[in-house]
Amino acid sequence: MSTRVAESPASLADPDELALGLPESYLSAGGTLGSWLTSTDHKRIAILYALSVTLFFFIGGAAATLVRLELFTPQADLVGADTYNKLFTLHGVIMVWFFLIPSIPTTFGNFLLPLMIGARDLAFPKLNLASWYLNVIGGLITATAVLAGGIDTGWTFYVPYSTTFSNTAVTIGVLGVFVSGFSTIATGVNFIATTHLLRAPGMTWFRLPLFVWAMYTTSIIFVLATPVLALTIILVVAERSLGLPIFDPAKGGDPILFQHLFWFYSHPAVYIMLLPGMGIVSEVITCFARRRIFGYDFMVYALVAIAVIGFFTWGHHMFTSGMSPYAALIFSFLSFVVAVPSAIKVFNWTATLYRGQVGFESPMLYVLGYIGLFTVGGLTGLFLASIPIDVHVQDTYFVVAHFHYIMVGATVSAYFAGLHFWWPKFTGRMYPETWAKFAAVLMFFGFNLTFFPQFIAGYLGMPRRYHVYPPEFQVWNVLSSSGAAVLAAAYLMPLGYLTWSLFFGARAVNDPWNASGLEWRTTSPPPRVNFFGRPAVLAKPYNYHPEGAAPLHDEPRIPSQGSLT
Amino acid sequence: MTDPAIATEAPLHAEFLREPWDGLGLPQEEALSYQRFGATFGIWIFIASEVLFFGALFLFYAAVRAEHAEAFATAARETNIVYGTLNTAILLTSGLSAAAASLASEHVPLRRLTQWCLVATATLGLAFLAVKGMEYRDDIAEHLVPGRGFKLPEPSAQLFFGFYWLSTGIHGVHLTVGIGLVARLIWIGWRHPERLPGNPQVEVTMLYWGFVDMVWLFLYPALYLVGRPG
Amino acid sequence: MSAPVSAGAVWRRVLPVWLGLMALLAVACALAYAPLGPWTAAVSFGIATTQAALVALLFMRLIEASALIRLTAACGLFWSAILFTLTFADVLSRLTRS
Amino acid sequence: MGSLMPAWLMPVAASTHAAKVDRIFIGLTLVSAAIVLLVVGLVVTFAIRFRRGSNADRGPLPEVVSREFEIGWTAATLFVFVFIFWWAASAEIGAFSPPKDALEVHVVGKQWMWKTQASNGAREINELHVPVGVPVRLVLTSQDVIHSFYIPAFRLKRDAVPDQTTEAWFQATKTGTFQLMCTEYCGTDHARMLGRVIVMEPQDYAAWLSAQPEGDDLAHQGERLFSEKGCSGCHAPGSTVHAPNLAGIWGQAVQLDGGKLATVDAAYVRDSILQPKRDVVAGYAPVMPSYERLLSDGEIQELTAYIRSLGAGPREVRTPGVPPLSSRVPGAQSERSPAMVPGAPVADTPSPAGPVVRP
Repeated sequence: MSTRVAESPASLADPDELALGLPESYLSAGGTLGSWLTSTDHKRIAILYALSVTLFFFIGGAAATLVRLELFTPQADLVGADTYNKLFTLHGVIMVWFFLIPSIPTTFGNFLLPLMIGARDLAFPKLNLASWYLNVIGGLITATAVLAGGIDTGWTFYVPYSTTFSNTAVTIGVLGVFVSGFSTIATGVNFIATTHLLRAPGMTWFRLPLFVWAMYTTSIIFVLATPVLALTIILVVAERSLGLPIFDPAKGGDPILFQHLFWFYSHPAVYIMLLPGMGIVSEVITCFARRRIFGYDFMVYALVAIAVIGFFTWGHHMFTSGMSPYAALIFSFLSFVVAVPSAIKVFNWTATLYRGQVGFESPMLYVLGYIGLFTVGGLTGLFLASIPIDVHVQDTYFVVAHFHYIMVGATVSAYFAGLHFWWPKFTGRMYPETWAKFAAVLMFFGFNLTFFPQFIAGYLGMPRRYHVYPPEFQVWNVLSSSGAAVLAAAYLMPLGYLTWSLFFGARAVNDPWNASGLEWRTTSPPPRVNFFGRPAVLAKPYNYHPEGAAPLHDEPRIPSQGSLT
Repeated sequence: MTDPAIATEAPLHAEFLREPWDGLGLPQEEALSYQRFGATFGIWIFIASEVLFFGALFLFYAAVRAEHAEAFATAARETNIVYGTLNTAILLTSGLSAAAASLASEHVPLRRLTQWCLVATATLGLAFLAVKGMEYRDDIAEHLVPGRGFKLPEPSAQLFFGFYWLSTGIHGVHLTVGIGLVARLIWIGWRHPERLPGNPQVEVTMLYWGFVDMVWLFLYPALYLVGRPG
Repeated sequence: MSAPVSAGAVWRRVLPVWLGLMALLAVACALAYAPLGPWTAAVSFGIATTQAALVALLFMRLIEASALIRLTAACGLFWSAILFTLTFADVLSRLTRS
Repeated sequence: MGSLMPAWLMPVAASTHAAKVDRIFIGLTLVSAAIVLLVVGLVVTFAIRFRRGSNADRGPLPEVVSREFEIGWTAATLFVFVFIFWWAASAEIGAFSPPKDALEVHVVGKQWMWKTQASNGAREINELHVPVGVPVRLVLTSQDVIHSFYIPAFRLKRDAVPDQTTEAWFQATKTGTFQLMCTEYCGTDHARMLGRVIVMEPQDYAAWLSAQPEGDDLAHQGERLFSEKGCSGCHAPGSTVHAPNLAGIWGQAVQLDGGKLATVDAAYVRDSILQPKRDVVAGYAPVMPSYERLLSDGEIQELTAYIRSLGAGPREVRTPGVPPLSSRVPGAQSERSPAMVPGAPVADTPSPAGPVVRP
C-alpha cells in the first residue's frame, strides 16, 4: 500500500506517514458481507447508514421528480389525483423519516462523534448496530406500504382523514415510521451517554467541537420528542385498525388534539434536521477561513437554546386550525424568540470569515451556499410566525418553499459539505475537486430556481398538495420544475464522482485540509480502535492561530490541540 | 463521577467489561464501575424518553376528560375497582421485590436472595397479567368494548373505554417486556450463578420495572377512581 | 448511604417503603368514594404522585443517584410539563369559550 | 407602501383585512431583504477581501470586541423580532371578533364541495354571494374530514373541523369574482374542491337575493324542525314539562346549575342539543335527551337560526335588502350552484377564478 502512495505524484502524502506499519484500517478489518452486517464498529455502522440513507434519498427524490413533472402543466396529464397524492406522501414520509432525520446524525455523527471526543467507540456499540437494523426494517415496512397500494394522507397523517376516510395502506406506513422511531431514540441515548462519559482527558465541555455540541443537542430532541410521535402513531393505529374511538369527532374526540401531539414532535424534528447541519458548517468554515470560530460560547448557547425553545413553538403550524386565538398568540411570540439564536449563528459564521485566510475548496462552497439559503429560509420563518401572514400562506407553496430552504437548501448543502470535507477520512481517497466545485455551484443555483418561485406562487395563493391548479400559477411552476431538473443533476453528480474516487481517487493523507479536530489526528481511514494510544486535549477547538493573533498564510496548526500520545 | 452506591464489594468479572469501556485506560475495578454507571445513565435517558411517551398518553386522557367530564365519570364507574386495586397491590409488591433484587445483586453472599427476588418479581408480573386477563373477560362480557352494542348510551363514554383498552394494552406490553427481561436474568442466575452478583443488567432491568410500576400508579386513579362518589 | 450487606438490611430498607405505598393505596381507594366534589381527581392524582415519587426516589434509588441521573429524570418531567402546559393553553381556552 | 411591490407579485386585495396583511408582508419583505443583503454582502466582501494570500490587514481582534458584538446583535435581533411580533399580533387582535351587525354565513365542507347557507336564506354550493362593504361572519364546520376555507383575495383561511364549529369574518372592499379553495388536504379531489366568492354592490345583492326562490330560510326550516323533532313538546310556552322557554334568550347570559354563567350562542345551543346534561340552566331538571345522531349538522344550524330569530340578541342581523323573517314562507330547499353540483362529472381543469367583473 505504501509503495503505491509513494509512486503517486498527485498524492499530497508524506511517504513516511503511511509507511509506519500501522494497524489496518477499519475498512480492511474483514471484507465479508457478514463482517459488515454484524460489526459493532461505529465507523462501519456509519457506512451502513450512509448506504441506506442514500437509497432512501433517491427513492424520495424519484417521487419528487414525478411530482414536479406533473406540476409542469395545470392539468393532470402525467398521473391522476390518487397517484399524485400517493407520490407526495411517499416523498414526504421517506425524506423526513428515512433521509433527513437520520442523515447527518447517523452517518457523520456515528463516524465522527467518538473520533472528535477521543473515544474508541460509542457507549453502547450493540445498541448502535441494532438501531441501524431498526431503521432499515422501518424503511422496508414503509416501502411495503407503497407496494400495498401506497399511502395518500400526506406525511402529516391528519385525523380523521388518516383514521376513518383514507382507503390506503396507512397502518403499514405509520408502523414503519414507528419502528424507525426506536432507532432514533437508540441513537439519541447512545450519543448522550457517549458525550457525557467517554470524552478524552482534557476534553472539557467548552472544548468540544461545535459538531459534537450539535449532535448532543440533536440527541436531546431525539430522546424527548420521538416518544410523543410514537404514541401519536399508536393512537392513529388504534383508531384505524383496532376500531377504538380516539379522535373520532362523532364521539366527541378532538382532531385538533392530534395536531398538538403530532407537532410537539414534528416541530422539534425540524431542529433535528437543522442542528446537525449547523455543526458541520461550524467545522468547515473555521477550517477554510483558518480562524477560530467567532464567539464559541455564544454558538454553544445558541445550539442549546434552539434545542430547548424549539419545543415551545409547535403551535405555529396550527394558526388556522381552530386553535384558541390566545394560544396562537403565545405560540407566535415563542416562534419569534426561537429565531434569535439562529440569527446569532449566521452572524457568527459571517464574522468568522473576517480577517481569515479564506479558501474556496468544495466543502467551503457548499457552506457559503448554506449560509445564503439558511438566511432566506430562516427569515421566511418570521413571515410564518406572524399570525396574519401565516393565515394567508398556511398550506400554500410559501410554506413548501420555506421548509425546503431550511431542510433541503440548508441541511442537504451541509450534508454535502460534510461529505466532501470528511470523505478523505471516511474512505482514504480524494475526489476530483473540479467536479465537486461544479456540483456545489450547480446545486445552489438549481435549488434557488426550484424553490424561490414557490414563495411567489404561495403568496399569490397556490395551495400545496394540488395536482391540478388554476392556470395563472403555471409560470411559477414551470420555473420550479425546470429548477428541479437542474437540482436533480446536481444531486446525481456526487454519486458519480465520489463512487469513481473510491476506486481511482488519489490516496488521502491523514489531514488533507490541515484541520484542527481530533478526528484528523489519526490515519485516513482510521483503524478499528480509532487512535494509537490515548489522545489528550490541551486547548480549545479550532486552534488555527494563537488566541488574539492573526492567522498567517497556510500557517501550520499549532500542535497543542491533540497529541498522538 | 462514579456512583457511591454501586462502588461496592461486588465481585469483579472481567466478562462484564465491554467495549469501549475496557479501553479507557482505567484499572479494571474502576472501569467496571464506570461502565455500570454508564448503563444506569443509559436506562435513565430511556426512562426520560418513556416519560414523554406516557406523558402524551395522559395528555390525551386529560384533554378529553376536561371536555367530557360527565361522560368520563359515568364510564369509569363501569370499570372493576376490585381487579384494579388488586392489580395495583400486586404491582407495588413486585416493585418491592424488584428493589430488593437490585440491592441484593451488589453482594455475592446475597446471590440466592437476588435470585428469589427476581423469581418473585416475574411471578407477580405474571399474576398481574392473569388478573388483567380476567378483568378483560368480564369487560367483554359486559359489552364495554367500544363499537356496536356498547353498554352506555353517551358516545363520549366510548372515548373513555378507547383510552381504557389502549392504555392497559400499552402498559401490558411494557410489563410483558419487563417479565421477559427478568426471565432472562433468572436464566442467567440459574445457568451461571456467578454471573448474577454485580451484573449491571440487574439494576438496569429493575429500573425499567420500577418505571412500569409508576405508570400503573397513574393509570389506577385515571381508570378506576373516577366517578365513584356518584 | 452505606450499602447493606445482609438480607435483613436489604429488607429493612425496602419494606417500610412498601408498607407506605400499600397504606397510600388504601387511602386512595377509600377517598375515591368520599364526596369531595371536584377535589376527588386532585386527591387521587395527588396520592398517585406521592406513590410514584416514593417508587422513583426509594425503589429506583434516585435519592442517592448522581446529579447527572437526577437531572435526566427531571428533564423527562420538565418536557412533559411543556407538553401539558402549552396544549392546555389551547384546550382550556377553547372549552371556556363555549 | 403597496407600490413597493410589482402588482404581478401580489394577489388581488379585496378585503379590509387584506390591506393590513399586505402592509405587514411588504414591511417584513423589506426587513428581510435588508438582512439578506447585509449577510450576503458581508460574506462576499469578507470572502474576497480575506481570500487566501490576499494583502488585507489581518491584525488580531481584541477579545472585548467579540463579546460586545455578540451582545449587541443578540439584543438588536431580539428587538427587531419582538417589534415584528407586536406589529403582526396587534393586527390580529384587532380582527379577533367580527362587528356586531355582521351577516352570518354557515359553511359546511364535505368531500369535495362547499355548501353555504346565509342567515337571510340564501343557500349555495361552491359559491358565495356577499354584498360589498358589509361584514360577513363565517361559521364553519365539516361533514367528514378537516377542510380549510381559503379566499386568497381576502387573505382569509380557516379550517372546517368535523363536529366542531370554527369562525372567521371578512368585509369585502371590491366587487368581483374571487377564488375559493380548500387548503387542508382532504383526499382524492382536494385540488378540485374549488368555488367562487361573488362580491356585489348592496343593491345588486338585494336584487339577486330577491330573485332567489323563497322558503329555504334557515330559521323557517328550524321552525319546522322544532315541531317535527318534538322540541316544542317541552320548550313551548304551554308545555306541561318544566323546560326553559327559548324566546328572547339569544345572546343573553343564563345562570347554570353549579353557579356558572353561560352566554347563549351557537356553540351553547349546539352543546345543549347534543349534550343536554352538561350545562343545565339553574332551576331545571336534567331531563332532556341527547339529540346526538338524530340531527345533522345542517339541522342543528337551522334550529340555532330559529332560536336566534326568537329573540333580538345583540348580534341580530339587519341585512340590506332582506325582507323581514315573518314575510317569508317555508318551502322546498333548492340548490342552484351553476359551478359545481355533486355527482356531476368533474372537468380536469378547475374552474378558473376569471377576471374581476363588475356586475
